[in-house]
Amino acid sequence: MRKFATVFTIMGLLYVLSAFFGQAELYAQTAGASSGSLANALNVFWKHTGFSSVDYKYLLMIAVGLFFIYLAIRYNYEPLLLVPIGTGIIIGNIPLMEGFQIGIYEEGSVLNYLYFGVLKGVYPPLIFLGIGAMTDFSSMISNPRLMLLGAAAQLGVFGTFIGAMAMGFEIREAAAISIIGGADGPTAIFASSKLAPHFIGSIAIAAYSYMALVPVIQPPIMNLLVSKKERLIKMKPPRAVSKLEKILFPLIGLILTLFISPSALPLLGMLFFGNLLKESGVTNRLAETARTSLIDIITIVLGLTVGASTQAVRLLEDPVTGEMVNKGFLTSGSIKIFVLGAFSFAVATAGGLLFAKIMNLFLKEGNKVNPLIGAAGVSAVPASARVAQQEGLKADPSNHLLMHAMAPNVSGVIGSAVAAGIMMNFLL
Amino acid sequence: MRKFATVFTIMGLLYVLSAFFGQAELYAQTAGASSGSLANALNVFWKHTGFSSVDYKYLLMIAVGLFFIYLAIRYNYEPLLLVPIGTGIIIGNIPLMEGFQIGIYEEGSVLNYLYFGVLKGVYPPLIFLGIGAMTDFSSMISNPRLMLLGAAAQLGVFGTFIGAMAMGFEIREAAAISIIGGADGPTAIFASSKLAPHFIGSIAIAAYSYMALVPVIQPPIMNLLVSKKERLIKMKPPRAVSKLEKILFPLIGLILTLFISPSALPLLGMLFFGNLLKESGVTNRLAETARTSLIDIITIVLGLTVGASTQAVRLLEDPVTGEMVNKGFLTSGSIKIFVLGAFSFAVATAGGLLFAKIMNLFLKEGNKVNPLIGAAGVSAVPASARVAQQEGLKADPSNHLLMHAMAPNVSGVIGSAVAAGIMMNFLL
Amino acid sequence: MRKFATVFTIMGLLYVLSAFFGQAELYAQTAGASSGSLANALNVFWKHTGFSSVDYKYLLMIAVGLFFIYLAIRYNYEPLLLVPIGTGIIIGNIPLMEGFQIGIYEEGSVLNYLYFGVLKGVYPPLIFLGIGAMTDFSSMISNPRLMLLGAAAQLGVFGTFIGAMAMGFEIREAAAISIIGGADGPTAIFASSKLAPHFIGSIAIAAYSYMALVPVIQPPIMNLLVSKKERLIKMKPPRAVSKLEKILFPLIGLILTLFISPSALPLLGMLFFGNLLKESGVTNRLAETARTSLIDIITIVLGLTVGASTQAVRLLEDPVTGEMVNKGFLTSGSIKIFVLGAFSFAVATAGGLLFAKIMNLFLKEGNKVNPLIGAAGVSAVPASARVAQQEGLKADPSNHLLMHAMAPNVSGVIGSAVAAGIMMNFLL
Amino acid sequence: MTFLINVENWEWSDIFTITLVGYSVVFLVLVLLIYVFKLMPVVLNYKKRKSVEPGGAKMKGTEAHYVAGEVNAAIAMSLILYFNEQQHDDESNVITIKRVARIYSPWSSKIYSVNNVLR
Amino acid sequence: MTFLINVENWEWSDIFTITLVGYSVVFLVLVLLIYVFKLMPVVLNYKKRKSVEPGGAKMKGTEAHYVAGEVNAAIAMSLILYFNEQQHDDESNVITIKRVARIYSPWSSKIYSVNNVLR
Amino acid sequence: MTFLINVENWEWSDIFTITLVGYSVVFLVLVLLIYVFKLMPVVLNYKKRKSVEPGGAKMKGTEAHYVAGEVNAAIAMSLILYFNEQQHDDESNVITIKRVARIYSPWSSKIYSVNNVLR
Ligand code: NA
Ligand code: NA
Ligand code: NA
Repeated sequence: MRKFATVFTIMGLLYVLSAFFGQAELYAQTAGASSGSLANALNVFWKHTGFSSVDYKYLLMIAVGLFFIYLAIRYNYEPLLLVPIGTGIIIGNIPLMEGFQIGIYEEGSVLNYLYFGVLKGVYPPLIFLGIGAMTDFSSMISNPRLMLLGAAAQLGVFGTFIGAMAMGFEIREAAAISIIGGADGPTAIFASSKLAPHFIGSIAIAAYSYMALVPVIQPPIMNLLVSKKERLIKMKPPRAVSKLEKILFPLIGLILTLFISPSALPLLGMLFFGNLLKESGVTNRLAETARTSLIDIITIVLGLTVGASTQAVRLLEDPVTGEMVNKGFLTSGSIKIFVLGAFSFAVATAGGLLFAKIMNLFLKEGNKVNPLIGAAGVSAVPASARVAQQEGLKADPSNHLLMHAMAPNVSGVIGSAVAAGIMMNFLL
Repeated sequence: MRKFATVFTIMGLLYVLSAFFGQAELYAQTAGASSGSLANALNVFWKHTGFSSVDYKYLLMIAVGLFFIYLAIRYNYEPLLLVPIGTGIIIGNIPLMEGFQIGIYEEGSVLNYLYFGVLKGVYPPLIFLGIGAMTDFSSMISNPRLMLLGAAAQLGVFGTFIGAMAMGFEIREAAAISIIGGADGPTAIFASSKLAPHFIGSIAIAAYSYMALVPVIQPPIMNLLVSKKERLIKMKPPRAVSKLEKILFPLIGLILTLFISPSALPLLGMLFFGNLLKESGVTNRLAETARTSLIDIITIVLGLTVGASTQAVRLLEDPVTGEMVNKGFLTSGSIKIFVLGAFSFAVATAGGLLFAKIMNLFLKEGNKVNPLIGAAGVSAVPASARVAQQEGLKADPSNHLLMHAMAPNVSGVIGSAVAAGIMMNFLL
Repeated sequence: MRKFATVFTIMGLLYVLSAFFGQAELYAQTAGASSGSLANALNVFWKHTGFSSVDYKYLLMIAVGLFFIYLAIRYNYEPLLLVPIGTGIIIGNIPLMEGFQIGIYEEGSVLNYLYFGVLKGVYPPLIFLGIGAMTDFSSMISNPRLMLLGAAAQLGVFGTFIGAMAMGFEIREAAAISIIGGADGPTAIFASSKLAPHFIGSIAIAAYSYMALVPVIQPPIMNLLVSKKERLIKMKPPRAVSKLEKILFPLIGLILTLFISPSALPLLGMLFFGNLLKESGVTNRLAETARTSLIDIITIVLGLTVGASTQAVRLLEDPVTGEMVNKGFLTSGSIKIFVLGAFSFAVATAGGLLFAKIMNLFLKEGNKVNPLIGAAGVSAVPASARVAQQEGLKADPSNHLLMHAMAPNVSGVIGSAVAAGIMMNFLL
Repeated sequence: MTFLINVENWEWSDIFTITLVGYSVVFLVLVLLIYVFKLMPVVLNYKKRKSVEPGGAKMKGTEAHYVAGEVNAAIAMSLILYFNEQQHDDESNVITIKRVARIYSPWSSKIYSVNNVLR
Repeated sequence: MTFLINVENWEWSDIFTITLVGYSVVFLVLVLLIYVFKLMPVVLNYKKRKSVEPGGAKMKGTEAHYVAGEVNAAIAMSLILYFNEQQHDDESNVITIKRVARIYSPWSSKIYSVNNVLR
Repeated sequence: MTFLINVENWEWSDIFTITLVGYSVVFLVLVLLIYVFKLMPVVLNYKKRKSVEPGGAKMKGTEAHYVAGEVNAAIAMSLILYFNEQQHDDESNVITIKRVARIYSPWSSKIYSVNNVLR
């Protein structure tokens, strides 16, 4: 058997090598059109393989994709996103010959058709529909003042906006990048599809990377800003919420938020619509489909194409100079975006924590807020709420903050969508 | 806490008020471009809010949307449609600034992409696929003569056509409006997408409103036309139907109806295809998906966008005069459509009832038809069949008409699709 | 009752007959525009019916569609495909008047929108995603050398390519037709959508027909080529495969195959992506949706539209001569494709069987391969693997080959996708 | 293509014609279906009887059918009662689509750990 | 439409303005929501109390609520424990996605009451 | 891009070349996969053995594997019997919409009979 396989492999390698040394091409040129068709064929084959145009940058990106998948499987970090995105990164970085309708940026290719929904911002609202249909807003309704923490954490967005401007980004790019600080994937993708489509890949990947790393990023900031004594604050258990309140919530939320920030309509309209389907009690089959098949299908396609859009090298003609410039993923822009992303998560966390401390200045004893739950205002649902819970348990093993942390956690989603809407209002 | 929130609210209100009094704008104009950026920003923000361009008409429509949702949740009237449509009405009537790709009529907006399937008539056939995959045509197969009642009730369609012409509609508009009398949402939406796209919203909402009100509309007409004695007629229980007959039904139905009325192909082709998937016994997984995920996804998107297409005010330039005319929902056209809709349901019901009475003239004693089931020919499945059952029970608590009523009920679906096909044949 | 129905039927027949004898038309012409509107209407109605333009060819195709459905239901031959395709054939061959946006080839029709995904090759990769999410590659991983059989069976592809050239097809058409020999529906549809879109229908139907007939085609070739003694060869049970190997398989497979044959990216990328979703263990809900709702929805739409694309007669203007030529299904091209299809399945089977015998020349006693499983290399999963099993049992009722046959069976899928990629490399 | 009437300058006679022809065609289609389904059991039974004949009196014909029909009627009644109840009930228990499925971990790890989707 | 700033020649004052206004609007929206949801139970309870009054002391008010809240907290805890466990478990048994689902009520109330989809 | 041959005026030598190269590439791809999967268990076992060594003789190596394989074969046999039965049965009871679901028969009859999707 081994002999056998060996023979074939050697044959194959010979082909490849002959092509590699360019002799085939040479031969084809000299020998004319009719003769030398084998060498010609091998040459064409070789040119089409990924090996012929491979570059260390592509291999680097493939390694990144594999690393994402490793993180997802080994540590269970956001697997529903990191697995599709990681696979997408690999697929998007197979070196291709252009003109054969395969690559994601080539019109008429399958990936390009699937990417359409990302580019036009159609997928994120559908994801929000599903999220609305699976989210229970009870904890927010029962203790509305905690929503302020979700607003405060948007400091991450606006701080990053200033930071991105300082780092030299164009103003719309800066706005798109700033939404990473909202720690909501669909919102970030939607905003960048409108404000800076060429950065969708980088922004999405930064957002999801840091969302996966929330358990690593937040605890040190908590240690820095929240005293031992504050950590021990126990909060009253939230009151139960009636069915009617749950039904009214999406309706009131919809009308109120959209009147103030209509640009958030695609995101918040769908979020509240999904929640109404869930809470109305008469449309369960629609809610069920929205939070299973529909969100899954969109997640698969969105994750894969967002990943595939991170082509390492993408030579485009500069409209001014006429030179070919690399507008791919591995450029200084992406690196800056990753730096800003880390910054934005830190600022958002600090914003939530500090605001909780400020709130406590105004609140009576026994009614105070445990500052730890402020960190949950960044959203990254539910990872940051869990971090708050775990840090709370470290200080007092009987102090369960999860229920309380869900309120800022969920309101952070609304806050980021509103922030993204404002950015679009000002800059589109 | 209260103090705290108050401070913030007052700040917000101050912003809003300052913008409201137009001083911001004034200031921005006088102070030049570089200074006054805060006033300028507030002004831009204000202009984007729904408050700046709100009109009592939008509020009225939002109230209508809320009322639909109330009906659905409180009285369980067609909740799978009224909840999405109602939410859509609200979303479609948030007053928007144009040019930001948010509204349903703006190219490139998410709602516009989702609305595409309505405008091109793609969603209704997919709904029919799902309906076919969940409908049992047994009662119709076992007692085929009852299909005549489903044909007779199409009097509602043709009567409304004449009525709409008399009320001054353009001829294609009249044809689209007439299909309301078919009491089938997808058929009405499909026909109006082809014949009068600007009326899709009004027609769909009229159709679904009256379908929800069938239990209110039909009983008085029954009282008027069906005597006590006729109500007591008992019908023979239908015979059992073999599996083979159930398989042959969609195939024969498909070929026969489409040869006579090919324009009904998208609707009836899909209906019978779905039914074949269900009855073949070898494609259950496809039938299962068609009647769950697929129909649910389409229902969500269709309901939402049809609702959102009812923008109260929509100023379009008149091609002739060049003036800006309101082509939105709140125009005399919509009101006339609602009047015609009520008329069409009444005529359809009467058509079914009277035809049943005529049939009885030709039928032998013991074989007669209870005229009440004629009303089920309007379709509005299964609401009108249930009305027949309930009215039958009032006269004789042991006379269950439901099984019998399902035959005209289901054949009414086929009848309306054929009627819509004929209209398109003549007028497209 | 009978009397009653009779009256109506006679009325209807009278209409039809009057139209049929052309008198209506005549009358309409002579009587002017305002009078004679009834005759005119009947004439228009008649012209729209399928009866007016029916041709024996359409009826023949409808019979073919019914026959497919019969095979699926009666013999359970590939019902998930033959039922939708059969129904599609019927729907596509209802004779239509053009210009009313009904037919699959008319822009703006519902069928045309659904067909878009076939024409652009979007559906086949999504099908492969689902297949990846339901396929267990264990048997291939545990005995990798059996993959060679899946490669050998691609002789069917390349043999058919030569055959199709000999029969006078244009070179790209020949390449598209050759992929029938891969015995994988989605691959064949994808390749023909790129290489010869006008043959999608014929190629798809040939591929699925012969895949359904694999239990009929393969045994005689096995009898011819495999001796009784060879059939008795028992193979060692395959070793168990670890979870890690299963996770690594799609990743390594993805990178390796796509580097060598990037044109297979849409198909193999999706196949391995689906398999990774399945095997990663952390994305089960995505894998579940991919192998249920998603693949079902695509299967329904793909099957229906591929079937409907087989319009018997389709008159198109010849670009050169300006004559109207029939480019429909019932042309000599389709017949040749069916002949080549049968040939390709036979060659592929022979290729697999003979290669297994050649392998045995190199293998030690006790390690030999039962040549029967070579036939499974054609893929047509899992039909051909079952044929190998059944033939094996005939010779020795204790010799279960199914597990072993799955390895070439599954690797045949990869082999065909690579072959299709090469064809596209050379000829696009 | 073949426009029947002038869309701008129609006359009432055209309208009535469309109505008449349209309504008749609807009847035509359904009457044809009626005939087919009246004939079908006859044809099928004929074939069946032919193949069953040697075996004996397997089919009891219409009576047996009516029995099955009674069962149907009973089912229908229970259904109607079920629906009535459902409709008048204030807190309708329409809920049961429960996929026993904990909907675990959606998008962006939005598990919303505290969501009790299945109330 | 109404561009606030020159996208090419922006000034830092513009950036800070956007930041200030934007952050304030986010607060504005959520503060309004807070007021609404602070008021809502008051309004609802008022209506309820009015309709319940003749019947007697049916509601025990806030205390009863807190009990339910404790239950919530317990659920939350068990959830967190569950998730933690899940995360550290190597072979997670996440599988259970079964639908038990009666398929009731389709489109336009097309319940087709008599359809016995689940035979 | 790089057209190998003139699509209009091709020669048979081109056709044979495409065939030869194409078929070889298919083999090349699968042969490479074979080498990888021949090597993989060696590499993985090596790593495992290194980490297990201090713990003792945990792995019994190939023999243990073959046992698992026998189980597979048994499953395969029962499956084949099951499918045979199903196919020859006249009124196949395939009906039961149970998605409890063996995910049977996907696309192009890809039952992948041995796939144990529901682990
Ligand atoms: Na957020
Ligand atoms: Na109807
Ligand atoms: Na194959």
